[in-house]
Amino acid sequence: MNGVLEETLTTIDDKRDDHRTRAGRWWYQFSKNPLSVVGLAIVIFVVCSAIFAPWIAPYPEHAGPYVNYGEANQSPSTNHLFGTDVFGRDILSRVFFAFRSALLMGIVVLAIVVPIGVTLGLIAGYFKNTWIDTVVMRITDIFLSVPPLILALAITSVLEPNLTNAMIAVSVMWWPWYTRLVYGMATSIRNEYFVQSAELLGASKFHILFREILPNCLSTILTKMTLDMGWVILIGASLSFVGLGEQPPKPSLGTMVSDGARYLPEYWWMAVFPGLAIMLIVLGFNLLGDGIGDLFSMEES
Amino acid sequence: DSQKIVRFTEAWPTYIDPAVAADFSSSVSVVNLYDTLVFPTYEGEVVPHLAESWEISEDALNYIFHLRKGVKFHDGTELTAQDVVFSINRLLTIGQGYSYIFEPVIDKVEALDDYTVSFTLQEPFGPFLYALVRLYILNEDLVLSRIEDTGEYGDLGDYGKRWLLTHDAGSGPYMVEEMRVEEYLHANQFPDYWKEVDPDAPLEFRFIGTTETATVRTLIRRRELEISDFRQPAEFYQNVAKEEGVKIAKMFGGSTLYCMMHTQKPPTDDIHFRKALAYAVDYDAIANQIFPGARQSKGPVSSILPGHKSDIFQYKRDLDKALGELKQSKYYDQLDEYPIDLIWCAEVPDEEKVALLLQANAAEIGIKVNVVKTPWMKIIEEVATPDSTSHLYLIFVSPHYAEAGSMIQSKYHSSSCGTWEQTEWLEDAELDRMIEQAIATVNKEERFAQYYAIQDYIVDLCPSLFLIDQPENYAYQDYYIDWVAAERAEQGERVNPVMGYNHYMLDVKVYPEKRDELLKK
Amino acid sequence: MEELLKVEQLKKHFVTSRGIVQAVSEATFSITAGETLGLVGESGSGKSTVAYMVMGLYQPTDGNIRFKDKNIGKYHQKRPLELKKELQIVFQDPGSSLNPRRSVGKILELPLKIHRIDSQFNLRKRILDLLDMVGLPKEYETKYPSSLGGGEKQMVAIARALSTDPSLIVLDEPTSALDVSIQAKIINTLIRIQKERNLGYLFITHDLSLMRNIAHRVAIMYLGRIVEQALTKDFFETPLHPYTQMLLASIPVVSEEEEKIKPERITSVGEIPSPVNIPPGCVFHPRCPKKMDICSQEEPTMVEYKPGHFVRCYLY
Amino acid sequence: MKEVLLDIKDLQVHFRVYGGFLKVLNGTNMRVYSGEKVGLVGETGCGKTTTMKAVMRILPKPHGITPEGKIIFKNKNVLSLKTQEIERLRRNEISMIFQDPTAALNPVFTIGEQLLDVFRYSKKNDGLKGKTLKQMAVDSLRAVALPDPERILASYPIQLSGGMRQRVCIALALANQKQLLIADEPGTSLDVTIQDQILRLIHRLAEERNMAVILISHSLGVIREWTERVYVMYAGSMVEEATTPKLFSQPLHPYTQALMECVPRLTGMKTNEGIPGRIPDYFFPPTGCRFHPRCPKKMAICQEEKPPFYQIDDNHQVACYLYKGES
Amino acid sequence: MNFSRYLIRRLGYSIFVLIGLSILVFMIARLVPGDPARAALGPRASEEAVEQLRSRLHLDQPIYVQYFYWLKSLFQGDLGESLFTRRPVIEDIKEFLPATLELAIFAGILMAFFGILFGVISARYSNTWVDNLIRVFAYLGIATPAFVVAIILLLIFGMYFEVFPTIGRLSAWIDAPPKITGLLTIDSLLTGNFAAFFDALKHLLLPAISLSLGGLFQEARITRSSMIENSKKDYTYSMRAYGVPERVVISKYLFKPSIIPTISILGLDFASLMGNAFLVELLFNWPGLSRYGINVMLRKDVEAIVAVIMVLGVVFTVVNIIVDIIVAYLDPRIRLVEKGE
Ligand SMILES: Nc1ncnc2c1ncn2[C@@H]1O[C@H](COP(=O)(O)OP(=O)(O)OP(=O)(O)O)[C@@H](O)[C@H]1O
Ligand SMILES: Nc1ncnc2c1ncn2[C@@H]1O[C@H](COP(=O)(O)OP(=O)(O)OP(=O)(O)O)[C@@H](O)[C@H]1O
Ligand SMILES: [Mg+2]
Ligand SMILES: [Mg+2]
Repeated sequence: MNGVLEETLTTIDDKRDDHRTRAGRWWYQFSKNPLSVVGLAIVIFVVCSAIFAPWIAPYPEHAGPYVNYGEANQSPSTNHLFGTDVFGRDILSRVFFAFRSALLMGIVVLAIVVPIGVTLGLIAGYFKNTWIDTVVMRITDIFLSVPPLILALAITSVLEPNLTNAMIAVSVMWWPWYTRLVYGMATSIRNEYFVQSAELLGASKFHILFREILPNCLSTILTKMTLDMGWVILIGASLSFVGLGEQPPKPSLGTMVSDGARYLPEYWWMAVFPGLAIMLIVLGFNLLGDGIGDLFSMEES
Repeated sequence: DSQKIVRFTEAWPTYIDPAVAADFSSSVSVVNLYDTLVFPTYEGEVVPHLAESWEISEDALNYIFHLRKGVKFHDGTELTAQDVVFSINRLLTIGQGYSYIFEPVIDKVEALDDYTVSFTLQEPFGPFLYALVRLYILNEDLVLSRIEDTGEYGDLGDYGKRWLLTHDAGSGPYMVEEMRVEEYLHANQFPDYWKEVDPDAPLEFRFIGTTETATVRTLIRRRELEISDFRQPAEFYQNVAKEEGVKIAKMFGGSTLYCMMHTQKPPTDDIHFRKALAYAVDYDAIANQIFPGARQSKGPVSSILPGHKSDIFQYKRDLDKALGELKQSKYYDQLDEYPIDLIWCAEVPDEEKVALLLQANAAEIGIKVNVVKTPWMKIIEEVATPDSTSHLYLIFVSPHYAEAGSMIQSKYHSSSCGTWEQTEWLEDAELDRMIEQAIATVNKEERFAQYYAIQDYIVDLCPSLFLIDQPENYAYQDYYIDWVAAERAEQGERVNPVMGYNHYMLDVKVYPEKRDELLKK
Repeated sequence: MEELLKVEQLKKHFVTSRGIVQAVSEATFSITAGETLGLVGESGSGKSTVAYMVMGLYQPTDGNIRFKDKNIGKYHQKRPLELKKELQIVFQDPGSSLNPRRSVGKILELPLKIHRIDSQFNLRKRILDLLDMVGLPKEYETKYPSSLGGGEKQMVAIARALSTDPSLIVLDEPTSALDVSIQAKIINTLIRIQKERNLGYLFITHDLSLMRNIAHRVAIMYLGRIVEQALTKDFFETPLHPYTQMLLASIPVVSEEEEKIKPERITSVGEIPSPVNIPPGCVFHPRCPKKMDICSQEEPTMVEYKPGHFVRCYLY
Repeated sequence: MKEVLLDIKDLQVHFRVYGGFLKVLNGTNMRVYSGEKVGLVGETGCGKTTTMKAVMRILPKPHGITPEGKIIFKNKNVLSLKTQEIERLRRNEISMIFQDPTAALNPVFTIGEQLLDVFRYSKKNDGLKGKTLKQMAVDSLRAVALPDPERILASYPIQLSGGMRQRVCIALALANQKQLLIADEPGTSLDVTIQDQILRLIHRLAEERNMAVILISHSLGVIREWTERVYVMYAGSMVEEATTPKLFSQPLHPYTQALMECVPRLTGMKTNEGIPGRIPDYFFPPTGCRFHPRCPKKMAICQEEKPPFYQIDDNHQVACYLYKGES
Repeated sequence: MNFSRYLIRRLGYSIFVLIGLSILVFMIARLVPGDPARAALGPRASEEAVEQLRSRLHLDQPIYVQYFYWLKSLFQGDLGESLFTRRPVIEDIKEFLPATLELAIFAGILMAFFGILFGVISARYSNTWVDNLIRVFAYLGIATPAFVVAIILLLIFGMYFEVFPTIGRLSAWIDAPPKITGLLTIDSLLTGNFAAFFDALKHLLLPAISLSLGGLFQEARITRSSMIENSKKDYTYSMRAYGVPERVVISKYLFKPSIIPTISILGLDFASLMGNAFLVELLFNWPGLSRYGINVMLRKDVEAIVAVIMVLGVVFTVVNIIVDIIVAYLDPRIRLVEKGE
């Protein structure tokens, strides 16, 4: 895979001939759509607040096993912008820290899922109408035959409920989407003449899969990855909503929502703010992903 | 449809088969559907019920009960001694639910005639009459007619278990109208009940299977719920009490919160380590801030139970002492190598608060505690073997019958190891002997004296942190229902110490007009 | 002259869910070094299928393909690397023959690397030479296909085909997607390179006027069969097969002289039938203005009307 | 004097794209007399289809705009007609055969549904109903020499061959008695023999109905064989106009000449180097004469100002400064 | 005819997928650490009893043999017994499935109907304020997890305004209609019990909206973009060019091809809807299969988990078949062209 990376980098590098203008044009086109810029801003905000949580959270110690019943159940105020929970912990601080596990979930899952899914999709697509295609794609179909959330719930529940297992379960459910996506592209790209000429020149399978076909899928994959960051985080939040994700006292957005939901309607802030935080992340990645997707499709046309 | 309905919430699963029922929500249902030979009073005594009178033999091994005549089951047939025999046999055969109370003591049960039944015990069992409140009488003919052939009880098939999951075969004041698993149990008053019933008593009750706070909250606000469950967080009660006509009843029903410590697993196998923890805990914070209205437990037995030793030693928060104990522990130098897990039950959110507090308290003396949230079913599973059992468990325990012996036995006798009632794995032969002896003592005073000794012994052993006696907090519609248990609690009187009996529906009165009044506002 | 490629009784049937597609039923021809064989036919007549079999993208159902006297009628993956070096192809669609994610330099480098044509140090020089050969300036090395026009792309594809120094190039309608103004340049380049390197071309097209300008010999395909084959000159002077005549008559031309070459107006009727349901007898008879009874009964065989001029028709 | 049917005057069409406009049509002029067959020839992407879409007022909204110019059809400016008027115009006066017959047929409706709708709305005022309409549809398919019309009516486009689709498109376009038919490269995507049939068919139908035809093609041969008068288009404007024989015997514009040179001849043995370069980028089109970057005979003035049409004789005009003096 | 061949192939394929799913689920069930026989009998059971049960459950056999026994009992409708309800799982499913189906179907209808409606409006008035408004809502709607929507709806309409019930399927004081289909709305209509019908509808509304919102806006977006894309296609211009009125062009020639992509992703959206039902049923105390599913999952009630997933797999497969049939019906390109051409 190293080769692919190198290839991609050099691809970018080769395009340096008009690097400045190109980057400028990208930004120009990207910023044409204000929603994409909003998305980018949200994502940057979320990522930064996750990275710098210990410094920007007003009460970093509240993200851990901290209790202070004297301060419990405070409504939003200048001291506690999002109020406090039943333990007297500052919800804003906990949200910042919860971004960490949310992003971690997204990154780890995609890091597992994308290489596997993409490779399988490439192989199945390239060997279309052979037994390899049949085996890979039928397995993919089986995984896709049940809503991913449900199987992920089932898998996490039979394992120990914790963040690692949640990531494993979501990964198990997620790779088929990449396989199917890449499969679709690979089956059409492999019929392109440039792939056939590479074959006729005697290029290796590896070269054809990863250097001829894959680079043409990258923009779509990248777009999907951006969107999926949001979706994986959402699935992770759903798992922790029923208690199958990150375990307390570590903050996680889903758990905060489900715990907070007990105290509706009086202590609405306990559920509503973490809920909005999930929405914010998903929204951010969605907007950004759409922006990137538009950008790529515009580049291609 | 009558408006004379009482609705209350509780956690599912609920088993209304008396041979299976044992937990709170099941007990609450069963007490209303079935009758027992004797009936527990609010004062902790038992009075005649189906049995009008009884005789006890000299050696305390034989009990003869004379049954009331003319008692009808819900299908109209008469309740006879044979049904009593059937019920105890079925309970013992199935071996679930409350059978553990009777299993070690009953030798044989016979119907002497239609209205006389004789119980022969294997050995003297002091609290036998108190235990009998857990023997619910089923309609033998009805059950036998509902048996499904495929089951594990040979000729008896499934012994009617499947049918009894959603139906009753009792003679109690209420009969099942509809039971929807995981949703609700709806029961109507039995019109031919043998006892006189107050006209204001509810004509129906509906047990709603949820403890979802938001739902319960809404239902109360809309007057669609008369009595809440007691599993809600403190915040719920504070808020709901602001509703007009809603009151909170605090009932000390014998429920006690323990932090059980595994006495066979390092480092909690070390008594000094355990005592260090016992001195580190901030009991006041738990009793005042997390469970407002609770009180720190006095020893291993709930202070409401007859037989409780009221002047027993109490651990108090004292960090110096805690450190002192810790220094005596053999693990003092290697605390880092022994992180301990503290399990709390996912279904009881307030336990998390306790868990976090204990974690913080332990940290103050340098003990690292991992807090783990675990669903109830999983707790039951993992405490089955000493190896899979974790160090600490936060668990509420209630007595099965109204006497200190119930709690001592079910909590600390080695036979309860492997169940959720004892995750301490305290397999102490001396203690077992003391408990067996006390239980077998028929004379009440003598028995209680032995109970006191046992309580001291346990406190000294410090197998558990005796955290709080928890009041069961119920939000209820004070404006339009009269609820005996709640009123007694308000007056500071005892409530029924036998689990479930505070929900005896005949002790509730409903005034639908008043409800309408509230709704109009 | 040295015979490069010899194709005998080539046949290719595809099994599909619609039935058996008889894409190519009979193709026999040969190409010598430095010669261009033009393969002409309507869409769906099986021209590309023949080309793909030559290249090894399809395995022939039946028949022989010999290259420099070696049987090569097998799938390309089983062909030795040296053979791949000898045989190259330029595809119809310039848009898809170059990988949009690879620069022209990289594209041209690939064959050089695979076939170890030159040492690492000379690679770049080779690439520039290739660009020069097809008349592209050397800056193109760093460009990406998206910034090239259709003609330029096709030039790069030709350069790539030339890079391994092959002896035979299959050209599958290399200009049909391009404008005439661009086509002219490509054709010229191809002719020039052929002369320089004594290359053999299998040139596929449906444009007879173009054929006239590039091919030494012409073969006409109809529904999977070669129905007429001749030297270009003979072919245009005396088109024999009724189909050939119909084809010639249909060509729109731009000058009076050309008009004169066209056979007296044979109006075209009907469409080429589906290769799944091949008509019995002569496959052209449903459209043939000169059909006889026998035509619908038995398929005619190829006859040599005069030396080097073959035709598959009962008229001769 | 023939009656002027369509007069396109200085038409400009721009497409809004990210970051600006594609200035595709650059002052196009064209005139069509009734009953006449006019050819429009030019390379791919030079704006032929765009011009005709502007005439039909079916430029993509909101991207395609016509900032300048007039399209006069029978003394009315098409560009300023109201929706109903333009619909009436499309129903009764002008029709168009689309370039790609596959793309022009809705893939999810049967041929019958589409054909019947066209009849239904164009004949609405005549109060015709079901049966008659069906009969008309059948007849219209017969008119374009399609065998077994009943079956075709019930078919979906994918069930037909390319040639059949092209004929269906013609039937659709000629559903009503029209005065002007715009045929956008009919049959180009098909084989020569089929193309020949299609062109013959259009020719015949036009003769029968006395329709004016604008035949668009990038093949000079097609234009020569089927039209009377020709416009040569390059990069958004007309560069030369003449009667067909005249243009082919004496092409004047350097572009036309070069184009003519490039066409391979059946007579063979004449090859040339083609026209260097390619069609300009409409985002930054060249100033002045848009052909100048490719022109072998360009002069200084060519870069500065767009050349006007110079009338060489009665039926020949050319937009090139080379002929400035000759008009 | 071609269509029936398409159908047969589609069904055969579904059966294959379901068998594959059963293997997958079986493997997940075997992931559970520990001995199922021991777990079923509890710690106090004797070793012989455990051994006996083990051989009764074929646990002493190789895994593939176990699988076939399991599959066999699955076909006989024996899904094992739930540790949680202590009933045969099949009974539980019969009891809980209709509630989930009713909710999912209702939400699915909301999703498809309003999704397409909003999409069409948005495309029709593209780049106006209506369109922008819908698009902003779409982004928010898609990004908000169903359980957050549910909480917000609960808070506003259930608790603050108290206009909708927040628990269960029917109010306690309303007599449930007799069980015919198990779907309360339909049963009450069939029996003419309108009070029950409206009450059931009221109960359905909030959970159904929470479930449908994400998919709804997804559908709206797809409809919008495919309408805009199709409006650039020659075939819409051609119909205009032949004088078909704008209204007809849009409502017929543009609409039909444009909703094909919308409908084909309905299956996917329905999947995420079913997934979200697991959380939303919990919040609304909806006595459905999904809430049951969560409960058995939290309790590691393996037999029940497996059964729930299989049942949902079947439901989902059926939905996909229906979607595919509708799409094939609408789109002759799928119906008439054989695969692999
Ligand atoms: N892989 C394949 N599977 C099935 N049928 C095929 C395949 N390849 C080609 N065919 C069929 O074989 C016939 C001949 O195809 P081929 O591509 O060789 O024609 P062609 O003469 O090159 O046409 P064109 O001028 O359109 O390129 C066609 O009917 C085509 O549908
Ligand atoms: N909707 C559109 N948006 C942007 N650009 C367009 C649009 N339609 C056409 N163009 C551009 O306008 C130019 C002229 O296109 P047009 O289709 O009129 O050419 P043409 O002469 O018909 O070519 P062809 O021979 O390929 O049909 C092209 O460069 C094309 O990219
Ligand atoms: Mg071809
Ligand atoms: Mg065009």
